[in-house]
Amino acid sequence: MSLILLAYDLEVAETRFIDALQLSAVGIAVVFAALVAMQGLLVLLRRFSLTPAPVAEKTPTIQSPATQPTGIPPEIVAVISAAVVASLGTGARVTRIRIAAPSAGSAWSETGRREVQTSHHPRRRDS
Amino acid sequence: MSLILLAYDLEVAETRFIDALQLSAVGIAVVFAALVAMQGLLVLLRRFSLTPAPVAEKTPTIQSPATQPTGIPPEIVAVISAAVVASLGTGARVTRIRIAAPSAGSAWSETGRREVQTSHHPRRRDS
Amino acid sequence: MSLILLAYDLEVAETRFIDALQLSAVGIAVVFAALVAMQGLLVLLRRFSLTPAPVAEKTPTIQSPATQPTGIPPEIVAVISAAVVASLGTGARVTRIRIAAPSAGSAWSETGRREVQTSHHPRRRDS
Amino acid sequence: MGETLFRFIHDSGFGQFTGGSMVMIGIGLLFIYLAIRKGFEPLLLVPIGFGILLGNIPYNAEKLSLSVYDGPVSEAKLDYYTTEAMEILGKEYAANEKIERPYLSAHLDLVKQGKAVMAHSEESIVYIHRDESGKVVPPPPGQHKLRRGGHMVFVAEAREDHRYPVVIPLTQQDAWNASVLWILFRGIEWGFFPPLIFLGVGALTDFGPLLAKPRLILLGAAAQVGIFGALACAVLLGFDMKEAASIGIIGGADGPTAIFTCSTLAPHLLGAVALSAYSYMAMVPIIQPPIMRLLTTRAERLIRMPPPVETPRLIRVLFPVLGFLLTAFIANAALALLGMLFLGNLLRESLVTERLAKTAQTSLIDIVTILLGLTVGAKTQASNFLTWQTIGIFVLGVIAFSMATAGGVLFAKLMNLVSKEQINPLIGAAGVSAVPMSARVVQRVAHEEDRQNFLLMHAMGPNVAGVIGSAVAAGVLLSHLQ
Amino acid sequence: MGETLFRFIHDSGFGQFTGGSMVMIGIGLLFIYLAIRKGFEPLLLVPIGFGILLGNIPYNAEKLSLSVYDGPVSEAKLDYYTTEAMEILGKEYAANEKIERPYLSAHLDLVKQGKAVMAHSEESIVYIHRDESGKVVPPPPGQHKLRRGGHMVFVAEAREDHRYPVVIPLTQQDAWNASVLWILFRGIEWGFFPPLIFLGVGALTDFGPLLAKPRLILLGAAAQVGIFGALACAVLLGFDMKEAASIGIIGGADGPTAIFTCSTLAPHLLGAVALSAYSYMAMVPIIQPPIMRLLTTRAERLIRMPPPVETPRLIRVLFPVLGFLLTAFIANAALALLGMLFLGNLLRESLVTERLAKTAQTSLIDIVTILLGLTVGAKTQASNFLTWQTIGIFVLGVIAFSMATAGGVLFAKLMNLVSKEQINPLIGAAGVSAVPMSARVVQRVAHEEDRQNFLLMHAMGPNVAGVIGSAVAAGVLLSHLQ
Amino acid sequence: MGETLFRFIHDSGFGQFTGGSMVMIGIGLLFIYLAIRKGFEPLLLVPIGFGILLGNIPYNAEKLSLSVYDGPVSEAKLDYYTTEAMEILGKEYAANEKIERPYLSAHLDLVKQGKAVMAHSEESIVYIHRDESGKVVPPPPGQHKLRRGGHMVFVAEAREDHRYPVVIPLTQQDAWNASVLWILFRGIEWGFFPPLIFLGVGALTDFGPLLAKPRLILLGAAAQVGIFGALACAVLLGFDMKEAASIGIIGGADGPTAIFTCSTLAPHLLGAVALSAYSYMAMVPIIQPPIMRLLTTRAERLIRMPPPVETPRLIRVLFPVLGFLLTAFIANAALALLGMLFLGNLLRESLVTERLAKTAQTSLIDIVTILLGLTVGAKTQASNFLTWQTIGIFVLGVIAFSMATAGGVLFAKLMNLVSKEQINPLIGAAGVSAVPMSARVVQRVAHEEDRQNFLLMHAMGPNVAGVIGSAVAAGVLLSHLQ
Ligand code: NA
Ligand code: NA
Ligand code: NA
Repeated sequence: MSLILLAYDLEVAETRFIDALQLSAVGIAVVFAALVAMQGLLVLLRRFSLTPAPVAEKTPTIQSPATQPTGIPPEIVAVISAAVVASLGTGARVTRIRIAAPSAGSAWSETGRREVQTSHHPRRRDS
Repeated sequence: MSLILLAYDLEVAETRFIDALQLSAVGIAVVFAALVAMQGLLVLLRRFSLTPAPVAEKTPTIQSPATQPTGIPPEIVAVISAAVVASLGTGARVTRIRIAAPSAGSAWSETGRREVQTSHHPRRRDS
Repeated sequence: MSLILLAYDLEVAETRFIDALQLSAVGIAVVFAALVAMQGLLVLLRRFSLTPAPVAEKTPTIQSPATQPTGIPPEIVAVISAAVVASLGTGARVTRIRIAAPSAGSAWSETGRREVQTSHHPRRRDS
Repeated sequence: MGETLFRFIHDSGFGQFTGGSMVMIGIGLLFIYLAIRKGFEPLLLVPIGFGILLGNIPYNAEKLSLSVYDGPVSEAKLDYYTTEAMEILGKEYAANEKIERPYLSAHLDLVKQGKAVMAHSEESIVYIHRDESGKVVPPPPGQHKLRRGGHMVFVAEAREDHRYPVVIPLTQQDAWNASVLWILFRGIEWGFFPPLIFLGVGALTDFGPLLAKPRLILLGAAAQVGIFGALACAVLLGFDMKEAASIGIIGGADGPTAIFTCSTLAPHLLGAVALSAYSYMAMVPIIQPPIMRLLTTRAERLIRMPPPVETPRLIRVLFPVLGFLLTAFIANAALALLGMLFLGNLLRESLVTERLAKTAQTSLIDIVTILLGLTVGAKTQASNFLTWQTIGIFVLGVIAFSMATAGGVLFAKLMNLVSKEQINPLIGAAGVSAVPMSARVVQRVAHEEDRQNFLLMHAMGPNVAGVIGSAVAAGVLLSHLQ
Repeated sequence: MGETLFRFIHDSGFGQFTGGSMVMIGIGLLFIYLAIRKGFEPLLLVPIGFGILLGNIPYNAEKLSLSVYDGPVSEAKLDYYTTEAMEILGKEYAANEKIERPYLSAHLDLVKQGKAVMAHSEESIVYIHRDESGKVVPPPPGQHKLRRGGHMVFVAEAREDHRYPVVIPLTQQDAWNASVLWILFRGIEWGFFPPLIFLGVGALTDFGPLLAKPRLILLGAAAQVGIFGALACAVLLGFDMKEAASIGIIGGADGPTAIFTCSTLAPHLLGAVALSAYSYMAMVPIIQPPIMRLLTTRAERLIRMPPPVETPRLIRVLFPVLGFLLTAFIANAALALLGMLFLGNLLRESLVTERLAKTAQTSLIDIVTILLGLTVGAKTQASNFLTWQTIGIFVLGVIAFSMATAGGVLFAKLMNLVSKEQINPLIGAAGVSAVPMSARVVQRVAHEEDRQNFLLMHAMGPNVAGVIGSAVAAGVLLSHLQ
Repeated sequence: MGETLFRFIHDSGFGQFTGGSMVMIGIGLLFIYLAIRKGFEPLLLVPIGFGILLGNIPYNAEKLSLSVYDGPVSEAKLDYYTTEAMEILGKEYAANEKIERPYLSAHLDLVKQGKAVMAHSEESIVYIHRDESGKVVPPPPGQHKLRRGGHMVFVAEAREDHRYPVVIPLTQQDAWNASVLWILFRGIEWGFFPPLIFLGVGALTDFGPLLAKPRLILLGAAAQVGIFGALACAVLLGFDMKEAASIGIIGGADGPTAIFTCSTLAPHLLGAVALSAYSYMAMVPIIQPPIMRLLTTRAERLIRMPPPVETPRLIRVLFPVLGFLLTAFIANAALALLGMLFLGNLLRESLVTERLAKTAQTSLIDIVTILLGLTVGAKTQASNFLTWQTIGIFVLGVIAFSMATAGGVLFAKLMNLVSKEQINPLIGAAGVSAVPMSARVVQRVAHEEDRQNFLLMHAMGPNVAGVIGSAVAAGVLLSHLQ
């Protein structure tokens, strides 16, 4: 790589490096400013919206599938539920649909747990 | 608004207004001409196609879901029907799929009736 | 059509025709060269991949629907299966999903057989 | 480093901030609020509202190309420029006088000599003085005017109302200078987004109710009086003919038609016209009922209508083909709109092209809707939105909707006078289009008085006829004024 | 008002009506009928048929820009013009002589002086005399010449009706003048629609049958003799080499390949070539069986073929990659087609990019199909479609299909002579591509004689090989003639 | 016929073959292998790898326009050219000196007189001597100079093999000459593909974890030190500022941001930067864990974190709106990226525009991903990829990722020093973005030491904050250097 370097006047390189450091300092400062401001914004928003989240959102059920922006159209969700109920006779699988909305606190570790389960099979099906 | 008007020579404005009225008259005439012609076309078409609509279309059933251009792929329709039959044990819900083709005469007031039912809940789910 | 021909100098036409024959000869030669080379490539590939295809591919089952690039999302496949099982109580229809992957040898004639069945109804549903 | 930081802050939104952008951002937030919380046409007003935010983030236009106005300069566009007035090389040009070729050549020479700057939009030509060394020098007093709002500069004289010209900075002159928003806005400026949306609309529309009751088509024609009435009012308020036509088309109550017409005839009003059209379409349940009740008796509102006869499949397939030929022959300037609308419907009704119809109804219309909404919103900027004109447009918009509603209802009453078969005059109000909102309004008003009267499907006929009617009206305007 | 109305009617489709547009509209209706009622390739013939309607609605080209031919004028395009013959500034140019730069400069000068008008398509240059006052005056007699076939024109004056060759009005000269259809047609003129369709085709195609029986690939090569045979016939009929190649490619029985090739080599024939290709692809069940029965014995038609061995996943993934390299090295002029076809197949077979393959198979291919069909259809206009050339193209098209079928069948018989393992020669007919129609024809013909003989999947191998074969042939033609 | 065949073979990939294209094809195959077999970001590396194949099929550039570099010549683009050095008409220009207008005019005159040829890409201007008869003649020796790195060239003669710098044949000079790949590459050169992908990313991203733990946003800021550290290192290695910024942005670990920035600041490095970024994003599980373990104690890695509180819907809807205003005011040069990201998220979270969000998440992002990957891949060619620069870029890329990881982890430890509420410093590593790969790495490393510690969702907060952080950093770079 030094060959490339030699092609340049060292003085030019020095000036350019100082410029780069300045730009870096400004850049880091601005990125932090933006994200600190965003943090502040969110803290403020949380403070002003003390109302607890509606219950319906904490435990989304099959009756209100449209509130889950999962990309699955509501008809399909209804069909899944109906089919599952019909074939298994239990509501056990219905829980799995609830998991898709990772907002409930307990869902966090559950999601992590699921990740662990899948991560033991790193090989893909093309193997 | 009169301030805007003042910026214009009144004589220019008058000529322009007469132009506007002429254009409006022509425009309304043309729109009526086009839609009256379309009405005539449809009356003619109806007269020449005295054949009644095929029965299959009057009472679309689950057996011919492909004739309903509802955007729901036929497999899904079949699955919906199967699931509904399996879970409820009755054909009651199957009627609901037929409603999606608003061509039968009785469907017209039925559609209106449904509209009324939903219109009592003007608030959206984001409330 | 001879009228068109007359509009041209016959000498020009002759030269052009010889050019066309040359181009045709080169073209056919190149097309054959390309496809013969492709055939050779495939023969070589087959020789070097003596490993038989994995069993999972020969008899794709509902448990691994993702291996079928049929464009049907796996959830739907699962739902179809569940609904079918629930409504009919037998696994007979499940075979139909397997057919969608036309790689097994027996599937070839089966596909042909299906084609025959459908070809007896050349009229479309708009009739 | 201090200088770098200072320069960065100066160029940032905070350094370039103006009151105008603050107000515009407020308007954007308002539209997003109305769309999400009040359910006002959210599929369009969310992208449009967000587009207003996007188009009004302040930035240093001398340095960056970000807005929907930042496109490349092209000699070819000069022909379309109009000027308020100018003096160049000793020759005077009057307001809105078409610049003639001899002048253009002279002008281009100046540009090539580096003595003049071309602006980058349909709206302006700008003239700059440079001294012998090529530096830009202040022009003789009174000859130049700088515009508020940060990114638009620099004219031998701007138009009186300070709206256009938008000027490319010197450093970017003659260069490829297109922002992402400018690129995406091509879909509107070149006019193909509205027809593509109409393709999806056609594939989504069931013309069945219209085919079942051909007589009701006329209500879709009658409601277009709103377009022409508002046009005449706009001329009275001082708008020129092209502007007035663009404002009148709001009365068509059809977004793509309004955008298609306005972007051709008066692109500088596009933001205000589009916002006005979509706002009033969402407010149809507020605007229409009082007018409907005022113009009808209770007896009329109680009229029930019999269910229609079946429409055979053949007519459903023939209608988009023959209907297209008929309307396109009459109003050929609306060819793109009418063609796409009826093609979409043919794809739907032919039953042999279902996969094409499905894609037109979903991915295609959705993609175009997002991009159209976003760029229309971004076209509104303080300099061209916070004006008396915008207020006038919103006033005229509500006039247009009201006249359209009245026109439909009154024509329905007229039809009852001359015909035995009575129709409920309320369904005339559905002729404004605003599909399916105004048909629902009809249903609701009738239902309030008679719980067993269901007019929704009867109203759908005039409703979809109104879409065709306003496209035809747009064709008349485009043909006459282009 | 009378004048306004009169002007409107004069400009409308009724005022601008000609016999040619009536015939073209009839042709459009015929294609829509065949597509919907007879099921002839409806996914393409419905948009194409509707496009023919769209492109033939009469309008006043002096005033509006509506057709696929109404684009901006660009000096850059002059280089591509060919002329029948002309005299300008005292210099004579012979038929089809490339216009040289010195002439172009002179011509441009005339344009800049407002004395000449450039037309707006690949098809025409138009020269107009103007007197001192700027009015258009009739040129001296005999100074203009029109070429047969309507597609290449050099005239000293515009046609009386100002329609074809469509002349850009002076006021729009040098200006941005693009219609919506012109914009959408860029996808064909710039050549990216056919490759995007091939991306979807690749994602939809299962090359399994081809991989299982590599030997049958050769049938996909043999059937391409139809392309070159028709090319030679076309030259005999007086078409020039580029035109002949564009006609020959109809024998490839593959729509996107034909459009890609023709839009590069002979864009003026695009409508006729595309219509001919898609029509005959739909008519394969009528064209092929007699030829297949004529060239085979009953014994040959009864040959059964054993089911093939499995194809491992590895080969399915390697094939699109190595197959692309091989064919692209040989026929690099078809790079875009081959690249997209094999990329689409790799997305499908790799199993790790399923969501991309699914989108390519659905939304993407559907959107492009609608736009391609519509604009190809709109490219057909009376002046360039109702010609002897079009008749010749349709005659040559059926010759091409017949020769392709015969080539495939005879080559299969040849393979049986030199090889022990017998193949049913009927499957040679599937080599023409027309996927999957011709494979089905093979199945049906074989099944008529032996109810237990199922050849469909065996025929799919040559069938998809034929797609690759005709893309390679297109590469040869493009490389040689461009 | 022998001659025709010989010419065809000469023009084919075999006749035009060079060692460089062979190596590039090998690299393309390697990326396809890694993507399919090893699962390295297959959705992007399959199209990119295939694009490398597509861009390196050898062809005769004198005759055909196939590569992503084969576009039309436009005078407007000359302004952007830089040159190594040149002498023209007796005037000397130094390396990287901006070509001034007077020279340009002179140059254009030469072009118009047919004495000079402009090349067709950002990479080269080519000057050719012609003798009186118009034949190209060898220039006097020593008059041409090539710049290091292959990407900016000014030569007095074309290269011997006529390949790079690719020279437009005289016959195509001044003409429309766009290849399909050139057309599709407009999405990157004009900068709208990355924002469209961000629209889909926004619609796919659940900002919930970030909203639940606002404090962790800072980790997404800290990890951006990788960008600026690598920038400084790049300058030390001799890259100029724009190049260094484009290389630094690799440390943002976000593909669309890297492509958006690099295509504006240093388009000649685009292939190497994009490949480096996606490769290292896929290799995050290899790069990050050693650094994470080195910088943390076992006690720190065992820290568990409590589940967060609920986020009300209101905040989910307000966040994309207010977050956009905030970041766009600060970093307005990244307006297009930030706007599309937050609009996509608003479409998702508003719940009233679900169909738009769904299309943005599926068809739209898929279509753009295929085209972006393919054309970025095709941009890599031997002449600009097989260079010392590329090696430097890959070395700097791994430095950037390492510094970003270290920055995040160390900042998390710093936060533990100043705050009571302890966080597991491993989640700092997720701040690099590479969504969701690096969050998964955090989960895995923590889980190895404590089977009951599930950090995935906690790591998602910094992870998505890192996307915003690198877009802001891109805004700073674009604003400063453009
Ligand atoms: Na309307
Ligand atoms: Na073929
Ligand atoms: Na990042």
